Amino acid sequence: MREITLIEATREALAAAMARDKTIFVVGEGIGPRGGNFNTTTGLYDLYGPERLRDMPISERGFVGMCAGAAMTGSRPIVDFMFVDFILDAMGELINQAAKIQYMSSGRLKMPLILRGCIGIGHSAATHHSGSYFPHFVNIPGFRVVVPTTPYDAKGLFATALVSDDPVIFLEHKSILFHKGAVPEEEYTIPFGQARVARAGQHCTVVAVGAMVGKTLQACERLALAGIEVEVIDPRTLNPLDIQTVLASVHKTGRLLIVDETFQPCGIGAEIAAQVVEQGFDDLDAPVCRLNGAYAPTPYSPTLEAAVVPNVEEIVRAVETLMAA
Amino acid sequence: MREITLIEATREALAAAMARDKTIFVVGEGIGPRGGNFNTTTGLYDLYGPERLRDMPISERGFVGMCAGAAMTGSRPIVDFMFVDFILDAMGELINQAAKIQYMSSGRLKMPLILRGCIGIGHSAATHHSGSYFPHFVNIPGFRVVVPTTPYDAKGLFATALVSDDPVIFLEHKSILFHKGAVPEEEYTIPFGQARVARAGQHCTVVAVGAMVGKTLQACERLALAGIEVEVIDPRTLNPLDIQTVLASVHKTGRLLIVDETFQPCGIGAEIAAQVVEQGFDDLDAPVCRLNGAYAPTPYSPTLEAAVVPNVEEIVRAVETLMAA
Amino acid sequence: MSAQQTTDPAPGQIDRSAALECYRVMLTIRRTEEQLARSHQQGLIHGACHTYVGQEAIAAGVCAHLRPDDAVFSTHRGHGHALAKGMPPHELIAELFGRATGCSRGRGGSMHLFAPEIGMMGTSGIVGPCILQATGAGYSFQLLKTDRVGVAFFGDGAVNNGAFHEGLNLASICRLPVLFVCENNQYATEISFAYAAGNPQVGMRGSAYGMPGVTLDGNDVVAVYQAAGEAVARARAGGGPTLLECRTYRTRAHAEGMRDVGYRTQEEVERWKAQDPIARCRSYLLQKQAVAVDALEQIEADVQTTVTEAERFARNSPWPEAATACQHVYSEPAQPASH
Amino acid sequence: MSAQQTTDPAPGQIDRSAALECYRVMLTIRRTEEQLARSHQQGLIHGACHTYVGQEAIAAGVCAHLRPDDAVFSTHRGHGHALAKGMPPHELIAELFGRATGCSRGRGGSMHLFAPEIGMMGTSGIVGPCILQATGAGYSFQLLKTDRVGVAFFGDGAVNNGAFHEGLNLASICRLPVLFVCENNQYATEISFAYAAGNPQVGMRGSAYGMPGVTLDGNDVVAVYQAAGEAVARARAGGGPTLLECRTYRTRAHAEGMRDVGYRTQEEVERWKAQDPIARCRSYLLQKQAVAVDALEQIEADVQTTVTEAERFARNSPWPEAATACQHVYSEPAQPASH
Ligand SMILES: Cc1ncc(C[n+]2csc(CCOP(=O)(O)OP(=O)(O)O)c2C)c(N)n1
Ligand SMILES: Cc1ncc(C[n+]2csc(CCOP(=O)(O)OP(=O)(O)O)c2C)c(N)n1
Ligand SMILES: [Mg+2]
Ligand SMILES: [Mg+2]
Repeated sequence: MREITLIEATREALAAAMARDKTIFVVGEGIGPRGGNFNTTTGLYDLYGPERLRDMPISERGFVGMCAGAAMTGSRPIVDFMFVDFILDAMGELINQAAKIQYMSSGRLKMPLILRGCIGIGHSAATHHSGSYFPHFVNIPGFRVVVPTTPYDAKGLFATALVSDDPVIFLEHKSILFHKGAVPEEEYTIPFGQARVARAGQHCTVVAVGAMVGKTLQACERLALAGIEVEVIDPRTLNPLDIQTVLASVHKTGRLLIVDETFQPCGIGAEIAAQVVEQGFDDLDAPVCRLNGAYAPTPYSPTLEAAVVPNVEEIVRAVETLMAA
Repeated sequence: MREITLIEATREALAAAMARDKTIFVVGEGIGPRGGNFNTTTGLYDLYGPERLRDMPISERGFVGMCAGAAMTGSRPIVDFMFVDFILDAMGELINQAAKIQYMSSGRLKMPLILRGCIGIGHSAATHHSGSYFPHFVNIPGFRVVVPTTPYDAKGLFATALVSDDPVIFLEHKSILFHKGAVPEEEYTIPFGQARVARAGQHCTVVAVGAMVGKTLQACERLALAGIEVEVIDPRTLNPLDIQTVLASVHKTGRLLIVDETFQPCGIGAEIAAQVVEQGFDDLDAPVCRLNGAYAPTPYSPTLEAAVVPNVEEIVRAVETLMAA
Repeated sequence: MSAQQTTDPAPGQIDRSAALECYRVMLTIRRTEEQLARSHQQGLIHGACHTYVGQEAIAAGVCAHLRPDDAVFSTHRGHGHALAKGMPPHELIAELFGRATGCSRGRGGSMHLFAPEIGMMGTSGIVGPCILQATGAGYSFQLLKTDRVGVAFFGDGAVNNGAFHEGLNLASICRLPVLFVCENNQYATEISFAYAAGNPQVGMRGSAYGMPGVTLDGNDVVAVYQAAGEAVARARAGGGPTLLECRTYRTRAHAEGMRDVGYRTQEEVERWKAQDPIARCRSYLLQKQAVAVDALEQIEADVQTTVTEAERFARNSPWPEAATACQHVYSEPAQPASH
Repeated sequence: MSAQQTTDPAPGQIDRSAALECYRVMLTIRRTEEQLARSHQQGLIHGACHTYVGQEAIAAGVCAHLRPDDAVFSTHRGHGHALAKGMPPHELIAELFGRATGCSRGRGGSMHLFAPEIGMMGTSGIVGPCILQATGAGYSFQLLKTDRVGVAFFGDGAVNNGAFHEGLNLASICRLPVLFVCENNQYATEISFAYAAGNPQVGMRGSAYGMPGVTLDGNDVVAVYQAAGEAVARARAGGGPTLLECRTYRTRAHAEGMRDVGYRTQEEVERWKAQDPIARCRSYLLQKQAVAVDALEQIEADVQTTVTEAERFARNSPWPEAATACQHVYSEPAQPASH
């Protein structure tokens, strides 16, 4: 099968949906003629023009609130934040409005709104362009939260987002945007709430999020040499969270590590740990462990930046420690 | 000792600090002549006038950002949100600015900023006036997060906030604002990061947050009749989180339940569960359990509102279930 | 009871039937609010209750030009907008009583009124969002090639908020069919707009966004009707958004049961009570439209009956089932993983 | 190198020594930026690099009136402000090189410049906050009864943001000593301000907040110097804030290494290059201030030496220790629980 990048895969899903559904439009800064800072909309402006690819002033709160209103009244807006860090100015519109309106209207209004942006640490992007923030959205009822890690998943999950009537936070890690993978040309969807077993193994389960999936798979190669076979689970969506797949794996392995670049306290690792302890306590042969990025703003200098992100070496060590526990 | 309400206790700490430290000022909507929607500043305007008790337009982002700038330049601002729900419009100023500036300046700038507001479900306040949001602040490095539950603690913890050089999120649950308790007239501080054992017991540990402390203590009365002696821990501050006190208790009881009114996923209960599993796994005789408010926006009608908050009955049942596990 | 016009809603002078309909709408709002105030004292309203008393001309005059498929977004003080958009009083009262028959099924109360069937797209307990959401409705309506319009009602307090700035600018640069109706009642709770705004002239702010801005007497339903008619017609015709500043006054406390002293004088309140929009409309009908007194008295009696029955309906309505408290958080439940 | 004046910074015409100092500052900015552009091509700059080329007159003309205890807050395009406020070029270059000797100890890079010792209170990678923080500095300075001022430098892109609206209004109603300096270079990345703003006149927006607003030629350091001098004097004297719109142009790409075609014409770029603020200042000095050519050449040589040495310093500076990556998240570590 042909191979394309993750960002091309997402764009393919977008292009197909826009061709079919005239109610879809995209807003953002530079998503018109420029085609998106991360090439999220390349070529689409020429096809669909300014009404459906609308460049925006630097008014994140404004255009998120606007798109919430549009989603309630018959269209399917996509907000392309470029860097997801810029979403913070719109938290009121998201948490108090977009997430609540279906509920408050008893389901009489829908909220088919996609919020997309690039996440993650890397390339000395520094502290205002390295955030992820998904725990905040997972905490709040009303959102779907998607973190694809392969081109195949990105296309299928974005296609699902494009027909969902719920607000979907779609987060692509900057460091994997240009990773290539096999992707069918035809359209397909991947349901939310189904984790992917990225690697099978029987000694230990690692749930990895976003860019940590790739690093964990690298760590697994080294661990395999030492005879440790790790099962790697990529949750793909954090809400809904497919805890059954994790529990099934822990039932087999008895050991669980969660690897997540983002901050530890009240993070997704805490939630996974808590659920596994609640529902799979008897399967656990050792404490559930978490490996997170450092609890500090993301610094710029390469030496400092490297120090705040979990690396392959640390993942190897965390698994070894867990196996010894 | 004389008894005063929780809100009076906090105000006493504020009044004492303002008398001593001329760099303290308060902003908010109605905190001037009106004395605050929740009487947080009653009487202070007459003493200190409009420069130090400055009524604000409905510009939450604006005045939070303004206060961040003021905190960097020699004053000690307090933002009084009335309902903490209104903080969401200021998340960018808080997460990307106030929380990061000490770090980014390598400690050359300080950020002595207090963000205070009332939290919690009750009195049919409905979904825009019932939020808590503390997991979001606990997740982000740079904040201190305080949730007092007694007048004594409120005064001492607020006094600590008033001399802290870090941004402090100070959250008072609406349903306990007018609860009375013994409070010394003199000034005192309670350090951040020290939990309070609200009740001693040997069969089971319950960590309760905010208004859930009182409900849990009521549940304990009933459980005691059945011979179940619960140890209740009030963390008082969620960052820093005093996990040692929890671990020590679990070491004794072997069982842990976390009761929290706010949403479960990626909440404080998840974090406490994960830490206890990581550090106290061998002490656990049963799965760590969580009892949270329903994962839904807060509805208005009394019948619905009651359905989304943990009540005494549910706490009793959760402990019984945990004891049977 | 509905504000929708059967006659041509084109801009221009109000005609007799439109004026009579405005009178009926205003009176319905007033009587409903008075009922709610009594109900609040009786403890039948569990949460907040922000009445619209004194501001009725604005909702009535604007909504007179709207169709059910036009979208209204409003604020904490939204009872009047809901009623003017066509909500029957019993659905509003039942909502404040927290009953299953309320417009929001008891989920919302005073600050969260939803009736999308009639284009009442929601009110918000947070100041600001309605401005942006109305802009978004305008975006949909433009994209979908309809002549529908979005309308935001908001107070002077919202004018100092970033949502006002960003929303008006977005509507302007996209030339969206939106009305921004600022009800400048001169106070945000107890903070006067003159204190809170560096420049308390709202109408002239339109020019900062390149859109027409109009300041008018918000207690004169004839003036509101005319200005809104022009703005709606312009919006429907693709002429873009308009900012309307309606100067008005709330004569009751910010919310029922709240202290109402210290921040304004009794004299000021009385001065504005003398400008009561309903009394002024009544005089106008009698004097300028030659309506007979008994026609008005008939309306007054009808409205009173409606409101009295609405209160009884609400009081006798069932509570929402606790079991429904978690429904509709998502449009569809998550698909279970297939294992 | 510093922009601080020893002569009286009172409003009025620029004098010769002030103009010479402005020239030195502008040239320092230009040469430093040119060096950074080369360094970026060489791979010595790891993250973004937004140059200030073409806009130098604004930082120089404004900061000429500032003391080290005045507080400047700026944006992603902040190199010029840092240098004009008195940061030695080697601290800036080292910061972009990610070295421990950088002004932010390598934590920030191009968009996060901190040097509170000289009143450079920080630049931000997020558009908007600097406006609010400068307002807050003004609040402190008023509360502490000083005559210090806060200054925000920001682009046209920030004008459409809620921070602009809320910040200017707050500064106005509190009458704070603040300068809001909008550098209208007509584009936000590739989006033109004419497209993004319903009304692209920034200076006239001052009136929406009840504050003086001035539009001026941002490539004319003499004009900037004079307008800023008046605004600073007014702020120090308790006269409140001022909005300055400085019309200018960035002649390089939005950021180094970025594509720079498709959204503006080469012709437009050339037209603005002909208005180069440094060349204009040089002519002014020669013609209106009768400065001798060799005096200017001496400055030019000095500046070049400084920048060359600064680059060498930066290149030879140590990297920050990984072990320091988590320091200073809090002012004090949490007190351990006593058990
Ligand atoms: C963002 C936000 N901040 C604060 C509040 C609290 N609040 C509720 S109503 C109100 C005053 C609103 O004034 P205005 O917009 O003029 O409307 P009015 O009540 O006068 O109709 C305030 C401050 C809120 N609801 N939302
Ligand atoms: C809130 C926010 N949204 C988006 C961005 C991405 N961004 C960085 S610079 C820029 C353009 C800024 O334009 P302007 O304010 O005019 O400054 P200039 O680059 O022209 O100096 C944008 C959109 C950002 N940094 N912050
Ligand atoms: Mg008002
Ligand atoms: Mg610009």
